[in-house]
Amino acid sequence: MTTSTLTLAKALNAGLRRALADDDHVLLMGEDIGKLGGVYRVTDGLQNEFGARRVMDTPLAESGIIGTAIGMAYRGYRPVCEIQFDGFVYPAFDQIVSQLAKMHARTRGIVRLPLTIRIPVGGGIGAAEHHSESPEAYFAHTAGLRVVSVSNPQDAATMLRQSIASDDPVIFFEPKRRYHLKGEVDDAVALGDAMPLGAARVALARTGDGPAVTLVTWGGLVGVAMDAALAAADEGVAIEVIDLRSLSPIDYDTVSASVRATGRIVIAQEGPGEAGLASEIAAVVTERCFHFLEAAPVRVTGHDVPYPPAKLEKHHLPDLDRILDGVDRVLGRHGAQAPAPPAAVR
Amino acid sequence: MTTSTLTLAKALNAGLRRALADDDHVLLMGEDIGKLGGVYRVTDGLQNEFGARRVMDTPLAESGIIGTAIGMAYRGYRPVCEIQFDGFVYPAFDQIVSQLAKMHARTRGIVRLPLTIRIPVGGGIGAAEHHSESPEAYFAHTAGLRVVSVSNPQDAATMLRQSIASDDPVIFFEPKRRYHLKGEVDDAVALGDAMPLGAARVALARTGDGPAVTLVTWGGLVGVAMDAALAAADEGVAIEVIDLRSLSPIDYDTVSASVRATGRIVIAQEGPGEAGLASEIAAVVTERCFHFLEAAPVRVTGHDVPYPPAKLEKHHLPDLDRILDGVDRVLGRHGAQAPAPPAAVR
Amino acid sequence: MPEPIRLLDEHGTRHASEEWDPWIQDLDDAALTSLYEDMVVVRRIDTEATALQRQGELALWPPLLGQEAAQIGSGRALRSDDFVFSSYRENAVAYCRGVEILDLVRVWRGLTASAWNPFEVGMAAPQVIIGAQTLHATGYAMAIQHDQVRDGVSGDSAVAVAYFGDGAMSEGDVGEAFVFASTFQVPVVFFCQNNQYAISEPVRVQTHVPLVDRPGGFGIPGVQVDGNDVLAVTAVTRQALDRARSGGGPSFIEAVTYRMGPHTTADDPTRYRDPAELEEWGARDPIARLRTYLEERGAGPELEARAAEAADRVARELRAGISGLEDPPALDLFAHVYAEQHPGLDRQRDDYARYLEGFAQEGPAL
Amino acid sequence: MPEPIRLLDEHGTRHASEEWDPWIQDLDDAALTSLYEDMVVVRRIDTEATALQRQGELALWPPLLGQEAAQIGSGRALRSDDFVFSSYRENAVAYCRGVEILDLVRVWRGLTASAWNPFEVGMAAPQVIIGAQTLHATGYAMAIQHDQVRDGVSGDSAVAVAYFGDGAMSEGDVGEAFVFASTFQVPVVFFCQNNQYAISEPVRVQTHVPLVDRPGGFGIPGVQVDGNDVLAVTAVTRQALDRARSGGGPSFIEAVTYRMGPHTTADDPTRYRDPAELEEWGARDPIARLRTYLEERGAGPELEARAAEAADRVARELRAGISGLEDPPALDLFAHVYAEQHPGLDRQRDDYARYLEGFAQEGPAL
Ligand SMILES: Cc1ncc(C[n+]2csc(CCOP(=O)(O)OP(=O)(O)O)c2C)c(N)n1
Ligand SMILES: Cc1ncc(C[n+]2csc(CCOP(=O)(O)OP(=O)(O)O)c2C)c(N)n1
Ligand SMILES: [Mg+2]
Ligand SMILES: [Mg+2]
Repeated sequence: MTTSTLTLAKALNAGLRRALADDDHVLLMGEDIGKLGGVYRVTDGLQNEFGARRVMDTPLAESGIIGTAIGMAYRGYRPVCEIQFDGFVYPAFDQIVSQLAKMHARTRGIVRLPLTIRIPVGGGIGAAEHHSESPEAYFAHTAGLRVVSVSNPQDAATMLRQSIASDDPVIFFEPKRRYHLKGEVDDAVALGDAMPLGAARVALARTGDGPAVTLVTWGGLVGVAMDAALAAADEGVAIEVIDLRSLSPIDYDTVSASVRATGRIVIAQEGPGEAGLASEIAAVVTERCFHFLEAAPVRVTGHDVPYPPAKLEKHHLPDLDRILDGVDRVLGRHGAQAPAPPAAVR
Repeated sequence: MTTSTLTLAKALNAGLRRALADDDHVLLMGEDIGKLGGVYRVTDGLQNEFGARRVMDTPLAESGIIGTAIGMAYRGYRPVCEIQFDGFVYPAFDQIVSQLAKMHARTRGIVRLPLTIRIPVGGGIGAAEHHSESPEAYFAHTAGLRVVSVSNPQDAATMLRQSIASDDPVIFFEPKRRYHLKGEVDDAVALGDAMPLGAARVALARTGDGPAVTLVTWGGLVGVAMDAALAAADEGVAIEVIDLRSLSPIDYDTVSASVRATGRIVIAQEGPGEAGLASEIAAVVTERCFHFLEAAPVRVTGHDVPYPPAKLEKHHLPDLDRILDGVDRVLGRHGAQAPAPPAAVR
Repeated sequence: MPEPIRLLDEHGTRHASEEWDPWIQDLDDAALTSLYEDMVVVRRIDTEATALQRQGELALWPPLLGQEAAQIGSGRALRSDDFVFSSYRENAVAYCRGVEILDLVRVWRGLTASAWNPFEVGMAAPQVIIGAQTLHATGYAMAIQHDQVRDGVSGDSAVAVAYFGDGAMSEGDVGEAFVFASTFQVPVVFFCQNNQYAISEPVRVQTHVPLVDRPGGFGIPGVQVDGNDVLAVTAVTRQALDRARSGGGPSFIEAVTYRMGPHTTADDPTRYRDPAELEEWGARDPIARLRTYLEERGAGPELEARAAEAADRVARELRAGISGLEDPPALDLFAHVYAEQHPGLDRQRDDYARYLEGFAQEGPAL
Repeated sequence: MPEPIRLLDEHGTRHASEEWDPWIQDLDDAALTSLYEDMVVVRRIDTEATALQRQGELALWPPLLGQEAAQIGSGRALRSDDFVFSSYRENAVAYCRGVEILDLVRVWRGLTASAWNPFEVGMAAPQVIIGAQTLHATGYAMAIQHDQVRDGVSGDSAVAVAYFGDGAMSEGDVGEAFVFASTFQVPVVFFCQNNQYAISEPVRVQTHVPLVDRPGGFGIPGVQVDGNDVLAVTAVTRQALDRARSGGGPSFIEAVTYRMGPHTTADDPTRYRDPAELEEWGARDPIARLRTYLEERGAGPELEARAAEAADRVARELRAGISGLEDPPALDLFAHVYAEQHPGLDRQRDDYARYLEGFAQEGPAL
C-alpha cells in the first residue's frame, strides 16, 4: 500500500521521488533545492537520495535554469525546474515564451521539450513583494504550453507525475497557501487510470433545488470556494464547485455541462481581472452556453493593482464574502453590489 | 501650418521630433536607432538632429535597455525605448512587469517612471519567426502599465506625444503592416485638445437600419475591419467599427454605448484567443450589456498556436472573410460556422 | 589567488599600505569611533528586528549580521548627492543614508513595499528581484553623465551605487549592467557583498573563480576587499567613488564577508552550513577587530558605553514606535497604481468602496 | 592589445607557430583544397540565395559573406556526435553538418521555422532570439556530462558548440550561459564571430574592451583568432574541442572577422558603414588568401576549376529545387503545437477546417 496522509508539499515530494525513481532521465534543477530542500521543502531529502547530479542546485539565474533545461531536454532528459517564487519567473519569460513554448512547433514535432516548471503561486501568506503573484494568465495566453494548478495533496502527487510524464512542457502551479493542507495520498496511482491531466473536477456537486450557481476556480481558492458553497447551502443556494485543475487547456465540457444546468456562473481567481483567465472563461462560457445563461458570468478577481503589501492583501484577494457577493450578484439579489454607473473616460 | 501627408512611420518620426524639441528630458534609446534610424526608419534623422546623447544606440540587451531607462527616469528623464520587434520584448519582461509597472505603487506615488516603450507589432508582413507577435494581452494583464495601439498616422503622431507626456509608463504598439499607410498629419496638435489617450474612436458609424453589429478592433486590423464593414454594408448589415486605440484601460463607455444600440459585438484581434484581449472585452461587455445582447459576443482571433511561418500566416490572421464569418455568426446566419460539438477531454 | 585588501586584520592589527592608506588618512579617533558606533548600532537594529519578528511584530527580517563593516564602511563613504540602489539586506546602508529607524522595518511588517522617500535620502526602495537594481543604478549613472554634458560641467559628479550579493552575480541583468556601464563609461560603483551564500547555496555554485575576476572581462576595474575590515572597505569605496566622480567610469568592489545569521528569519541555516565555518568567520568579526584597534589606540571603557547607549536609544525608538504603526486603509490598494487618472481603476476603487460600505451596513452577503 | 592568432595572413603567407601548428599538422594539400572548396561553395550559396531573394523566391537572406573561414574552419573541426546551437547566420556551419542545400533556404522562403532534423545533423534549428541558444548549448553540454557520469565513462565526450555574434555578447542569456558552463565545467565551446557589427551597431557599442577578455572573468579560457584565417580557426577550434572532450570544461573563441554584406537582404549598410572600412576588410578576404597559399604550394588552375564546378553544382541544385518547394497545407498550423492530444486546439483545427470547407463550397461569408 502506498497511501498515507501527507501535506500538499509532502505529496509533491512523494510525486517527485516516484518520478525520479521511475525514470532516470528525470532530474531536478533549481535554486536551493539541494541541501535546503527548497524554501518550502518540496524537494526535501531528494538530493540525499538521488545525488547532486539528479537534484541540482543551480546558479541564481532563472533564464539560465530554463534555458539549460531546454538544452538538457534536447538530449533526452526530462528536467523538473523549480522557480523559487511566482515573482521570479519573469526573468525566464523569454526562454519560456520564445523557446520552450515554440520549439515543438518550430521543429515540426521533432524536438520535444518535456520540461515541468514548478512554481509556488499566489498570495494569502503575508509575504514580501514579488512572493504572491498569480501569473497563470501569461502562460495560458502562450500557445505551446500546458498550464495546471493543483489544489489538494492527491492531485499534487498525481498531476506532478503526469506533468513530468507529458511530452509537452507544463507550467505547474502550487498554491503556497495550501502547502500545509493534509490529505490521503496514493503516490503510485497508475497514470493511465488517473483522471487526465487536462480534466476539471466537480469538487462539490450541486444539491437541493434552490437557485443554482456554478462556481469555477482553481488552486489556492478551491478551499475558499468550498466554504462559500457550504455557507450558500445554508441559505438555500446550491453551488456546484468546479476545481479547474488544468488552466490550459480548460475542460470546457465539464464547465459547460454545469452551466447548462445551473444557468449561472461565478469565476474566482486571485490574479488581476484584466485579461485574466476569469475573462477567458466568461467569454467562452458565454459563447457556448449563451441561451442557458440567466445572468452574465460574474468574475470575482484580484483588483487590477500590483500585489499589495501583506497588510492589504485581505482586501485584494477574493475571500468567502467577496465570492458570496459574486453569487448574490449573479443571482440578481437585492443588496448585491450594483453595477457602477459609466465612468468618464479620461 | 504643420499639417502634411505622412506615412504612419513618418508620423511617428514627426511625433518623436516634436517631443525631443519640446522637452530636453526626452531621449530615445534602442538598438540601431541612431545612424540606421531603426529598421523601420522611425527614428530617421533624429540622431543627426539631436545628437548621440539624446538618440542613443544601446548595447544589444533588452532588459538592459528598459532597466537603464528606469534608472534614467529616476533622475527625471523621459526615455522613449524602441524594442526592435515584438518578439524581442520578452527578455525585458521582468524589468517591465516587476519594476516598471510596480514602481509607482511600490513607492506610494513618489517615483514616477514616464517611460514609453515603442514596439512594432503584429503580422501580415511575411516576416521571420519572432517578428510577428501580438503580445498586447501580456501587458494589458499587468497592472501599472498603460497600453495603446495606433492605427493611423494622425493617432501615431499625437498618441506618441501623449504617451511621452504621460507620467505613467506606456507600452506603445505600432502595427508594422500599417507603417506605410499615408494620411494627413498635424504633428503639433495641442495635447490638451486632442482626444484623450485612453479614449476609443468610432472609426465608422453605423448607417442604415438593417441588422447591426459592433466590430471592435485596434492597430493592424482596423483597416481590415473597415473593409469588412463596407462589404457588409453592401449586404445590408450595418457595422459600427470601433478602433480601441487604448488597450489598457479600455474605453468601455464607447464600446458599451455601441453594443447597447446594436445588440451584437464581434471582436477581432491578431493574437491568440486564449486569455487574450478579445476575451476580456467579451467578458466585460457581457457584464455591462447582458440584457442588450442578442447573441454571445464573437471573437475572431489568431489561433492558439505559435505564430506560423510566413506562408501560413494568411490562415492564422483574421482577414476580411473571417471577420465577415464572425459577423455572420453573431447574426446567427445560416451558413455560418456552427459551434462544434463538445470535444472529448483527454 | 591574491589576498583581499586588508588594513585591519582579524586581530585588530593595522597593516600599513602605501596604496590604500592615503584614502583614509583623515580617519582620526573621532571618525573611527563613529564608524564603530555605527556598526554597533546597526547590529543592535538587527538583533531587535529579529526579536520583533519572533514576537510577531514583523513578518520577516533579513539580518545583515556579520556584514556591518562592508555596509557601514561603504555607506559612510558616500556623499549626500550620490544615489544608492540596493537589495533587501542593506539596512545599514539605509541607516547611513539617514533613513528613520522605523522606516527600516515598515516593509517587513507588511505595511508597504517601500518606506522612505528615495529622493530625500538618495536611496531607492529595497529591491527584491535579485540583480535588477544594478541596471537602475547604471541608468541613473547614465543620467548623471547626461546632466553633466547638458550643463557643460565635468568632474566631481554624483555617483550611483549598486549593492548586491554574490548570488546576484549570476543573473543576466547584472551582466547587462556591466555592459552598459562599460560602454557608456558612467559613474557607477558596483558593490558586491560576497557573504558566501545565496540562501543555502555556497558561492561556488555561482562561480568557478573569484567574483572579483568578473568585471575585468567587461573592462571594469575590480578590487577584492576584506569586507569585515571597515578601514579597507572605506578606502576602496572612496577610491571607486573618486574614479567615478572624476569621469573615470565604473568600478567593481567585491567585499568578502560572511552572513553570520540566517538568510532571513524564515531560514534555517543548520540545514546547509557547517558550524565550524560559522565559528571560523565569527573569529573575523568586523566590530571586535575595530574595538581592539581603538583600544590599542587608547580608547577606554567609554567607547563601549557610548556605543551601547546609542544602540539602546535606537532600540528604544524602534520598540516604542512599532506598536504605533498603523495598517494602511483599504483603499490605499488603488491609490498609487497610476500617476494619472485611470477610469478603469477608479471604477474598481468605487465598486470596492461601495462593497465595503454595504458590508459594514448589512453584514456579509447572502 | 595582442594580435589575434593568425597562421595565414592576408597575403597568403604562412606563419609558423609552435603552439598552434601541431593542431593542424594533418592538413595536407587535399584537406586544404577541401576547405578551399567548401568556402567557395558556401560563398556561392550566399550569392545565389541573395539573388533568389531579389527575384522574390526568398523573403529574406542573411549573408555570411566574409565569414567563410570562421564558419568552415570551425564547422569542419566538429565531429558528427557534436551538437551545434547557432544563430541565423551559420549557413556554412549547417553546410558542414550535412544539411541539404534546399533546407538552407526553406526558412527564408517562409515555409517553416526550421528545415532540418536537428538530430540527424547534430545542429539545432537556427535561433533568431539573440543569444538564447548559448543556454541551450550549455544545457546540452550538461546533459553530455550527465550521460558520461551515468554511463561511468570519461574522456572523449561529444561537445556542444554555441555560435553567436558580437552583438549577442551583451545579452544577459550569454552571461548566464558562461556562469552555468563555468560552474558545471561542461563540454561546451562558445564560438563568437565578431563580424564588427550588430546590424548597424559597431562592436564598440557592445564593449569597451576586446570581447575575448569577457570569458576569463567567468573562469572560461578564451582565445582571439583571425576569423578570416581558416587554418588558425581550425587550430583554435580543435584545441577547444579537445579540452572539452577530455573533461577540461568550456572554452571561448572570438573569431575576428567582418560581415562584408548587409545584415540581411533587407538592410542598407551604406547608412552606417564607411566604404573605406569595407575595402580594408575586403583585402583580408579569407578565400583569396587560402588560394594564394595553395597556389604557392603548387596548386594549378584545376583548383579554381574544381571549386567552381562544385559551386555550380550546388547553385544548380538550389535553383532547380526552389521552384518545386510547396507551401505547407493550411492545417499544418495546428499540427505540431503539442506533442500530445489537446482538445482545445483540436477543436480550433476542426472549426477552421470546416470554415475552409464551407468557404470552398459557398464562397465568402455574407
Ligand atoms: C530573480 C530572483 N530569483 C530568486 C529570488 C529568491 N532569492 C531571494 S534572496 C536569494 C539569494 C540572494 O543571494 P545573494 O545575491 O548572495 O544576496 P544575499 O541574500 O546573500 O545578501 C534568492 C535566491 C529572488 N528574490 N529574485
Ligand atoms: C533578443 C533580440 N533582440 C534583437 C534582435 C534583432 N536583431 C537581429 S540580428 C541583430 C544583431 C545581431 O548581431 P550579432 O550578434 O553581432 O550577430 P550578426 O548578425 O552580426 O551575425 C539584432 C539586434 C533579435 N533578433 N533578438
Ligand atoms: Mg550572498
Ligand atoms: Mg555581428
